Amino acid sequence: MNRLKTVLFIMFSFAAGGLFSLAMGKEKWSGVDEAVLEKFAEEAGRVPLEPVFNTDQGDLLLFFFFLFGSLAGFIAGYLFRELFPPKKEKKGK
Amino acid sequence: MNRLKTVLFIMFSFAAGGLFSLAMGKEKWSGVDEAVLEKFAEEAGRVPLEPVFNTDQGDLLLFFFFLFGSLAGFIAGYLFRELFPPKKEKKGK
Amino acid sequence: MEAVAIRMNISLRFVFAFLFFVGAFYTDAFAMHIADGILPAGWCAFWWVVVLPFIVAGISKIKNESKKDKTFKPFIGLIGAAAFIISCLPVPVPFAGVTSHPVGVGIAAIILGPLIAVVIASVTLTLQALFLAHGGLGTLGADIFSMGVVGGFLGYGIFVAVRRLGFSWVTAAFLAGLLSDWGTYASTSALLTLALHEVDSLLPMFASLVIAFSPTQIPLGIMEGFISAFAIRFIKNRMPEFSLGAMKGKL
Amino acid sequence: MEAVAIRMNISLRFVFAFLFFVGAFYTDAFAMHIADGILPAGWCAFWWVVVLPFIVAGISKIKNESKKDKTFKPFIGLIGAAAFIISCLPVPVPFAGVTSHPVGVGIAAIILGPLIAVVIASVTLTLQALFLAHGGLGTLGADIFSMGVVGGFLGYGIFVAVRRLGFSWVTAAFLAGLLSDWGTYASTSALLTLALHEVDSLLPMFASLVIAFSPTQIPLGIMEGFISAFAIRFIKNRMPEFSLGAMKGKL
Repeated sequence: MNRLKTVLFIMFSFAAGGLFSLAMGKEKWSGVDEAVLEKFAEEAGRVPLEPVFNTDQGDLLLFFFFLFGSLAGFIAGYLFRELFPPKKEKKGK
Repeated sequence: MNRLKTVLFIMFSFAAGGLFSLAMGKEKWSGVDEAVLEKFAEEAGRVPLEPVFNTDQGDLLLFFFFLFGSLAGFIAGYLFRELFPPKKEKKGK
Repeated sequence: MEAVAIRMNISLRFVFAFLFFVGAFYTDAFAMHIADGILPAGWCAFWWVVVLPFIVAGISKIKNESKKDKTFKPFIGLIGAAAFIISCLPVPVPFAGVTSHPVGVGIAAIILGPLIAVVIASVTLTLQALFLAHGGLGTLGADIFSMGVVGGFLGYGIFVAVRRLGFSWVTAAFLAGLLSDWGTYASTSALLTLALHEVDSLLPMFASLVIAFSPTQIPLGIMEGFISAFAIRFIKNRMPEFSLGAMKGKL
Repeated sequence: MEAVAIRMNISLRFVFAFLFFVGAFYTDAFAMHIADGILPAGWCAFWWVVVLPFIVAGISKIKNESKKDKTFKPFIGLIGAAAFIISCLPVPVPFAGVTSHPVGVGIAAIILGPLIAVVIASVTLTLQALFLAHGGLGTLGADIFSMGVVGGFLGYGIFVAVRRLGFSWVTAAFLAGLLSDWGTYASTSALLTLALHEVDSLLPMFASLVIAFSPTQIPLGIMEGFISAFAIRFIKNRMPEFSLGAMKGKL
């Protein structure tokens, strides 16, 4: 019962977040950097430039996020196995 | 010289791809699934529904792609180290 | 000699460039993720029914094989994770101006056999439908059929056949990777055509679909061929005793 | 007892909910990635000059330490990859309706020391600026200052201080993770205020920035505290002899 309440609360809080950002006229779950710093910078008369390589086009950003995520994960997993090998006593039994 | 040509050719081919998709009135580097299947399905009178959990909102999709990429990469790296441990002969030298 | 090679190289490039331009102009490219709502409910159910026995057989195969061989489970994890990563990547394709996905299922079928490749494809496609906004739950059966069953069995079959014909491991792996990719996308085209064609335009629609995905899938299929060849060569070098999937016994 | 705990739990939730709503209403949230064009060129150069000695010292420290300890290099790789993953994740924050990034630098500073944390932050932020459309190259100095120098030294200092006061490893790690996150975002706010304030509104602008990022960074900072505590407890359990960074010697 209590677990159900927690799950409902979490679902509600995310839904509220999404609806709230929509109500404020922002894109749902927009990143804090872009949408926000741009607004703020414009108030101060500064215009953010495009990145050197603008990867924020279509699914290109998904490609780079996924590629870098999987590479970093691979490195982390490989070195984790090297530094923390599974205890052999447990496996032997 | 030949390497420079290759690099230039690759850069040109990607730039051409991006400009070409823009010229065709599509979003640059859009994913083949969404933009296209939707058009095609509409011709046949079928309307694609939203995903069950619509994660394609703001940076939410980046979050899931990065999370799943790094998890899968971690698993792959961990098991890779287990199945293919570095050769000790080479390391000894 | 070298000048000729370079010239051939350049003309090959222009052939590819031309193909991409024509393909991208003709219509947009297609992928193996069919979203919910695109297939009629009857077809969704049909492909679920077709696909279910393969999944059940694959799961029971995993249970049996993992008792025999201790390296089997970690290999399923490694190849499953790798296939997931490969099939999630929205690779930007030069000239086409769109991103498309490799399938990664050919290599899984070579190393673990086609039934287990179906299970890996099912898990991958389910995660993509639930969390990555690619594909749908009703159309999951159709997507599993294209990527898992067609891609998996085609990759496995091509590998075995090319090996039996006496070609090298690397050649067999390259062709298996290449044709499992193309087979998957051809299957998706066929599924769509069957479900959505008007009565008199079955073949033209299939042809237009095949032409539509060639700008992205010709280069991506070749890429998958190389990935697959590289992986098999790596396994043969580092683990000469390896004997699972299509690499079992004398093959 | 349990009823009281649940009631406290519920009221805590409403306090948080209220904070998020107020914060999100006041203005949008901010992050540590300042894009090119936002800071004037003079400030960009200034932060590059400030940050450069830290990077140089960090690199030479990596060279020296890796000669002494064989596990040092793999630890840099592991912690570097982990910090990269943590700081790239655009975590959706409930109630705020936006995504924001943890920093991951506190844990790097505890395990490897603050100078090496600066190097890790530099590599991470450079990759993000080049390929992930987060931050810029001119503003990289400012971003490295906030995340690497402030986040790293704050995390390290807090950990050492809390340990010296006699608290547990886990408590020290939690506070270091929490405050390195908050410190990073406070530093970004200060940088922006210094560069962009109108003459008479230095403190109000800083305060409005701090309020603006509290809806995302209060929960994310707490999350980073838990991640950091969990990691340190794991290392102490699995590798009791571990002695690098802030975990060296008697601490």
